[in-house]
Amino acid sequence: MIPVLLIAVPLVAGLLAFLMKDGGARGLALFASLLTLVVAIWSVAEPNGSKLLEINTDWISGAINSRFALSMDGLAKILCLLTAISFPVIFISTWGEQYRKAKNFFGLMLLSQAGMLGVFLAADALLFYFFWEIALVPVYFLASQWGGERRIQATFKFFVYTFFGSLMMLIAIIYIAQHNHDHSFSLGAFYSARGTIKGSEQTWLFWLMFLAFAIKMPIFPFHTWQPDTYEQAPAAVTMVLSGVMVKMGIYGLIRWLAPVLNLGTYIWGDTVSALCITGMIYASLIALRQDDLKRLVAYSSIAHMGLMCLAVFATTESGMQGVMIQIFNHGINIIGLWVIVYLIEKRFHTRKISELGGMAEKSPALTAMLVIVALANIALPLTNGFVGEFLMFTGVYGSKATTYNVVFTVTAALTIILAAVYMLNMVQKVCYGGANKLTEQSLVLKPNEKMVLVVIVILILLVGVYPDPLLQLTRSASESILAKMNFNP
Amino acid sequence: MTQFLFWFLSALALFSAIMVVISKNPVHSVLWLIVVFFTISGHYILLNAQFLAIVNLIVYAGAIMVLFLFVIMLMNLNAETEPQKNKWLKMAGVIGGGALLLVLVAALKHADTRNQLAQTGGGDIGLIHNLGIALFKEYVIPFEISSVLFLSAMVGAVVIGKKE
Amino acid sequence: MNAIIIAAVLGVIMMFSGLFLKKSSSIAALATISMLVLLVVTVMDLSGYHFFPVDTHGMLYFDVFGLLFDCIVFAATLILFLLNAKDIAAIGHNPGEYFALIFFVLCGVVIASSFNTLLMLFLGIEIMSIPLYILTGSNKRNLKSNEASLKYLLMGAFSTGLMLLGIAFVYGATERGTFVVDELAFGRAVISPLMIAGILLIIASMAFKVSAVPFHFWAPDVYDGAPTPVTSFMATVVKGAAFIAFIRLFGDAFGTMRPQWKLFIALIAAATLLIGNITAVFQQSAKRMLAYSSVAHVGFMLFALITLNTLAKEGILLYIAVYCAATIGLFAVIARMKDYSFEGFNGLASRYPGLALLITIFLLSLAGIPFTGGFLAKYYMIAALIQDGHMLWLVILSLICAAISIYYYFRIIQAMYFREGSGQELEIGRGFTGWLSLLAVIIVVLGIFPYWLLDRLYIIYI
Amino acid sequence: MANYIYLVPLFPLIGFLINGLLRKSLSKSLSGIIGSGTVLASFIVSLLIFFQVKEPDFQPQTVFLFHFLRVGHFNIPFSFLVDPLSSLFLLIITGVGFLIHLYSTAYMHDEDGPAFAKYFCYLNLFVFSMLLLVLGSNFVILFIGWEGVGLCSYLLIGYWFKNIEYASAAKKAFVMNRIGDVGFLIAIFALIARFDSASFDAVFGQASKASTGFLTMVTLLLLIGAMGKSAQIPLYTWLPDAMAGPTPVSALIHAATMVTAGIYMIARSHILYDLAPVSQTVVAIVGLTTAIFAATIAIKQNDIKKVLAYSTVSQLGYMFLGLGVGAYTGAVFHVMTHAFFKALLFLGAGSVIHAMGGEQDIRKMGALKKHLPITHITFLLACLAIAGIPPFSGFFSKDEILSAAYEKNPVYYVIGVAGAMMTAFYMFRLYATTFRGSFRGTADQQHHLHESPAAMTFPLVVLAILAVIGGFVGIPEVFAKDAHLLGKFLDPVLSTAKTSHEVMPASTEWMLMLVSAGLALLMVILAWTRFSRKPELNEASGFGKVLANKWYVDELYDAIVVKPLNAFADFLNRVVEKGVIDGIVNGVGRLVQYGSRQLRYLQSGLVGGYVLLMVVGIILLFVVQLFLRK
Amino acid sequence: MPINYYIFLSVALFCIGVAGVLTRRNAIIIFMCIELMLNSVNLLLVAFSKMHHAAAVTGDPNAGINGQLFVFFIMVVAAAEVSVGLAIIAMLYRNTHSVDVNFLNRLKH
Repeated sequence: MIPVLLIAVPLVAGLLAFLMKDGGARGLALFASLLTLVVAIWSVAEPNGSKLLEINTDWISGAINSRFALSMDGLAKILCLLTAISFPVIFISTWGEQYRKAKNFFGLMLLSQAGMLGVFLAADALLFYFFWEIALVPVYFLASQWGGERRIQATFKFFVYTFFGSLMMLIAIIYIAQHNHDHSFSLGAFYSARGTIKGSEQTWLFWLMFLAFAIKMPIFPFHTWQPDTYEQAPAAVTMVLSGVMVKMGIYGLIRWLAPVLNLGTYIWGDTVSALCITGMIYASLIALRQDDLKRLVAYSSIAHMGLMCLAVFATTESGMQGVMIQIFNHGINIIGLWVIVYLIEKRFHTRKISELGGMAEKSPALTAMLVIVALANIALPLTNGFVGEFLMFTGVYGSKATTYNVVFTVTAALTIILAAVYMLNMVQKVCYGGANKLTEQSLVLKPNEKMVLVVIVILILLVGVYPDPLLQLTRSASESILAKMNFNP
Repeated sequence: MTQFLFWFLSALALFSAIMVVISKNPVHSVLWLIVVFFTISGHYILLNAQFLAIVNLIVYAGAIMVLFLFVIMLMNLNAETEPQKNKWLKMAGVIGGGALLLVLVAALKHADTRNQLAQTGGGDIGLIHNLGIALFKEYVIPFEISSVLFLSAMVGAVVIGKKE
Repeated sequence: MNAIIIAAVLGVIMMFSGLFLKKSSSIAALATISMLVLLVVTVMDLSGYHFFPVDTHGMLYFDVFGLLFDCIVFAATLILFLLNAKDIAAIGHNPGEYFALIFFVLCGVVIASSFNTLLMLFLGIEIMSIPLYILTGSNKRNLKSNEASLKYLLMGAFSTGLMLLGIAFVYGATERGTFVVDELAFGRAVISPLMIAGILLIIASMAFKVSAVPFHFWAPDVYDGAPTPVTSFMATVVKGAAFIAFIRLFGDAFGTMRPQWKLFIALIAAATLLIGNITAVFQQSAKRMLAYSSVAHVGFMLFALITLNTLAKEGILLYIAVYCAATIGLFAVIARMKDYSFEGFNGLASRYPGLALLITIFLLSLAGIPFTGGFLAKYYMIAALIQDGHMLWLVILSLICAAISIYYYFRIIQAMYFREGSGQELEIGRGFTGWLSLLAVIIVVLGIFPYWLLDRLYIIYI
Repeated sequence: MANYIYLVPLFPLIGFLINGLLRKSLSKSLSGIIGSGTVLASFIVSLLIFFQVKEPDFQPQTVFLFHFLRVGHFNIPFSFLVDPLSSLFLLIITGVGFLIHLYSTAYMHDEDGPAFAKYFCYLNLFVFSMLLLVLGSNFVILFIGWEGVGLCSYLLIGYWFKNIEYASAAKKAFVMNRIGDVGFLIAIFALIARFDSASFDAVFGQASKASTGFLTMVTLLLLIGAMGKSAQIPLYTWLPDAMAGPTPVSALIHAATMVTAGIYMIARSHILYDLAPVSQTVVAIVGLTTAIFAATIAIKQNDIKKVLAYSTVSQLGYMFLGLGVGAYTGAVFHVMTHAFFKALLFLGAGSVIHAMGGEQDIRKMGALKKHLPITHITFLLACLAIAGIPPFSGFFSKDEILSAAYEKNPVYYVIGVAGAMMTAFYMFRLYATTFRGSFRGTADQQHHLHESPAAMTFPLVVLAILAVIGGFVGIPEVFAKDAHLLGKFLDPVLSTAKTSHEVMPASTEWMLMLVSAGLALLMVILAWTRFSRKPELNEASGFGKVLANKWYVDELYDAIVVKPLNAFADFLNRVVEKGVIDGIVNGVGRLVQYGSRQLRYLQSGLVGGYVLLMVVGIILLFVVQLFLRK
Repeated sequence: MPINYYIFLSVALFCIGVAGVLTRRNAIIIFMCIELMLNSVNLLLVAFSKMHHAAAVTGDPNAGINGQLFVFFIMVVAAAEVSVGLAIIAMLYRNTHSVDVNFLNRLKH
């Protein structure tokens, strides 16, 4: 019931938006996204296992045997909550933006929201794949239509790259569906597949599936689509992409790969972890040398996603819970960063760090927000980032799935330092020093912008100080997934 | 006698076929092709397929080849107007045909049919009586359906040939 | 049997329609109505109303699979007529004849989908081909059309020769000398080299008919040169029929020898996917790009032939249905465009937003994006191959090619939506858009509920 | 009372929120009152708690507030630990903190309203974080405070953000702290992995079960954290730069409280260090090296705050030495006395700078004693205290550390005394150059010289009193039995630390005291006489130049860490990312396009060519059948 | 006659036809070569038909007759094909005054 509502509200509103006038579509989009948020909050309030959180009806029978099955556990709830929070935040923060053919813009935005919610809710692999792609297509159109100079090439690369990845995943999905005991796509059947799929098969199946998630997250060295796309996409779309969409990758990993191909995950854990860590350090170092705010944030996101992926492979409770809460946190933080970058670009017409400077003098409120969000991004305690990263690192260190846990932790921890370096560098160069010609104009936050930033800051601090409700929300999901991942050689 | 005729007809068929291909003048090609059809009809007679032998002569050598000849004459094609093909492509063509022959022969060399015989002389399935009965009983459907083929060929020829 | 007879009769009617109807639009209308009649009788045939209880002496064999296929392609042709009947009639001075030829082709289509002996297969394919040679060349003043026609004719005849040699070999290799498909493999413990040689030659010739690499070279040129509605017809209905014939032949006749020929089909499929997709990338004209794309799709359809399992049988019908829908839709638009290079699409979305959306749906379907039928169609093919096992390399290759295909399909989308352009004037009426929308709806519905179509396979009316 | 412990950090938090959110509407005086008042309130509560803790029957108490990280098998609550050690630190933090807040209300008076409020907002946040640090009942809460104070340090160093140098100094401080923090974090991960808990009682209770190797690793990692926070070699270079912040900030954060967090943390986890002798030795050596190294640099500095900064580094080194040799009480004792006199010194310096209109170079000062009498007196007392002249507080605490060091290894003692001598020397060089001799500044500055207002002098006086008498809480055993009140007070926490006094003969101890005090006195006289008459005004040369340039350590770090890292990052950005990784991705695309362009030529348009290719295709099929399938 | 003789004869004729298609540029000659290929197949079919007739154990009087009927239909189709083909070639000749297939390469790449 609730899952259907969650998908239907943005879906229907999105389709309606195409038929409306531009102004009406904007209002409808905001209304629909707020309504979705209400439903999402309802779902969080509903206890796990409640009948309202499930739906399972016939879909494609016959030779395919796939069902329209949606269900919500803690993990799905937290992701739906993130998605549901993100969209109103995005709409409100970019409220003043004038889009050409705005109704199409909002329609597509809502469709992508429906797709992403579908990804997080699907309890059937084929359905999951459907939503996986359907979330991608509107984003492609959004980025290509309303993006920057090189939008067509950049977003096309993004589309083909991720599409390629998902096709590889499709192979794995079909293979697993055909080789589990009741030849079905249901999540349960997938979870039982380990009994019938041999280790040698799991080793290659793992990569087919992982490729899709690795490209989406993205994990080094599959990340090169990301900076370009973020740079070229319009602000609202970048927020969707980095705030929610990349979480699809990590979600897929947690839900559909690690517990399903537990042996493959175990065998390749070290390799993937090494990739993750390489990527974290690599992206952090590159972020150090970026002059474009968007690219800097993009690379920082790569580093953070690497850590999340690493923590999944640690196969520990704290790591898993850390990932789950960090999914939420990272989404909030990065949207906050994008909102600020968007405001800066809108006001000063540049994203070049070297052209900015001294913003703190005339725009103290924005600076304060930027500092808080940046600090959350580098996981300062009592911000939400710390909770996630601390748990994840604890998990990695305590991992029994690898013998290199200490090495992994220590090398990965280097990024804690590097993150501080590039983030504070950015803050310093953008905010501090004397004001220059550009930043002499003050950037007064409009009420809508202020509201969004305040909400983000409150979320950052709230989760940072009292994360327990979220941790308890995802606890049972984390335990059940870990129980399935567990593999004793 | 049969042996001799077989080898003679075969040799003649092959020779004429080669001549069809290498003749510069299209009219000569047509004539050589008619020779091939005659040799093949000869083979049919050896195999006691009299009906086909006759039909082959009437339809192919008679009707079809005359049509060809007609068109060639109509267009006034001769050795001079014959377009010359690039030597290399010609070579490639010959090699291609030869290679195809080679692989086909290689594939069929060890065919388990090599000890079987094609009955020459005897057997009367090739007689018009038997063929006719079969054609209008079991094969009546394809027979009727081939009328559609002719209809469309007719319509087509009209459509294409009609002056606008 | 309904369809064969009615199609032939309707062909004859259309042939003479020119005598009574002077206006080409009324001929087009008559053709459309006739097509509807043909579709209805075929659906009735499928539903158990056989009007002509003819004893075929085992020459033809009607089953649900073949009849359902007939219904699909007839429906496709009907929509093609609804969209493009005017354009067909406008090709030249003989509108009635053009429609007559199309009905004759449809007669061949039914035969090709219901043959039970190699003789009927041969006849069916020839009945499909010969009118097409003419239709391809029907734009007589256009040298491209002429050229396409001659190329098609010469190569088609050549491939007929190959097929006949193959059939002769197979005939020689059978135990008792038979052309009946069920009996070809009968009686021999060891598969004779003659049989294999025959199968290889038949593969080559059938691959030619469905335009699989390396026997596909005619297709881009012919599709490009032929009048657009004819291309549309050829690339969908005729190709589908050839495919069904291919599947019936290799499923029923040579099914027991599958290990012998599976590898060859797989190699051909791989080559088709690679060459088709890669060559399409560099095309500059949408029509020619679609020609290569239709080659590329054959690569996927061939998976059904490799595997021949339930998934494959269901899937190939779905594939043909959605492929027909999308391709007919696109060609219908191209038929109305003066400039069908990619630049011709620039800025189309701002001028015709609805049309652009429909084109996008067609392209997404061809590219295989979920929620369009194209995805499920490809899905069935891949699933069939995975179920068959041992051909994972082909699966991966095919999906890499699917990713490549995004490149050229999306060029049109990019041109329509993201590139600036005045957008050319198109003659597009309400009805045209309406029927296109119907196609889009079909594509989407089949992409979500394929069983609305495929369930027909399992409902047998006596 | 201990149950109300949450009030202690709560007050500054409220102050922070009020000042932060309402900074535009609050008047300056109101901000000042809120800022200082909240800390005063905390101090009062701390005092009450202290008196409760002082009762002999008091048991350390853990106050649970709420669940923080509750994950599977481990549970890190947000809870506070009330015991002698934390209550002592509470007093230092809130007490000294309050004085410095008070001082700031006058010192920062030139700032405009919002900036003034911002200052107090940061300062309150700092006090809050520092309180979390010392109150936390587990390593995670400690770490929260740990990074929190780092953040406040960052914000306050960069308080005058318009100067990009200051902002850089702030960033440097944060990053170097982060390096240490990573060590600390990894230690916490290791502890959690080993003990499934990060709480002090659980970890220390099970510590003896762990292997020495493990404990050595953990303690060394903790040491890295402490080195960052407490500015020890090699992570000390941020502290001198941190003097960019307002002077009261330097007093509070970079002298009295934050930088001693490392000492607190090691003292807190002394049970682990006791079980890891190797780490103890490392701690001692790090401390000793830092003490002597920083002292050498301090000798040649001319910026009044830089001298104090290096002095702080050096004194922190002593505290580490104390920790390393097992004199935990001594180290904590020195933390306390150091808080008094170093805060005093900084505030005095602030007063001087205030009077000089922002001038910090001592070469441009001189003869300030008559213009700033209170400042002068209090400064002198502080100098005496830090120099270790009996009976000022510094003498007692330093002596306790040095005698413990002697007991451990006489070499430590010798070097320690050498450092102490240098301390006396450079402090009186500073004192003499600043307050004695003749005034060397501009006439304009001379005209403006004035004693600071009461809000500034009051804290000076209070701190001066504390600096003088603070040492009496820890009178060595040789003077009087059971006079070491501090030692007794801290005994429940630091009890396993062996106290040296029981084993060392009284005569030896007397001798040690005499030697160190005597040599210090000698240096005081030397420096006093030398620099009041003829201050060092020229640029240093020769070895002095090396010292004046801080041994070129910053340059060294720049050359071996910063520059290579940037170059490497550039290489990755320009070559690897654009060329290799993205190059491959784009290359695949280009390869397809190239393939497309080439494959097109197969489509020659010639029927003959097509048929030939078909024939070749058939031949290939047969070839596969004939040759490859067998 | 051994059936192999017929097989090889037919294959040889067929390949000569193929070679003709490959080497000639005159559309009419190419078409004739294709007819040659068809005739070789016809010969083979008749030979096989007689082979099966001879091999029929039961003495079925009509054994192998289907081969010959097939040949009949091939002739039918060939005739239709030729009529259409020649019409197309004639049309082309009308438009271009050439029957050179290489002249026709507007459609390529």
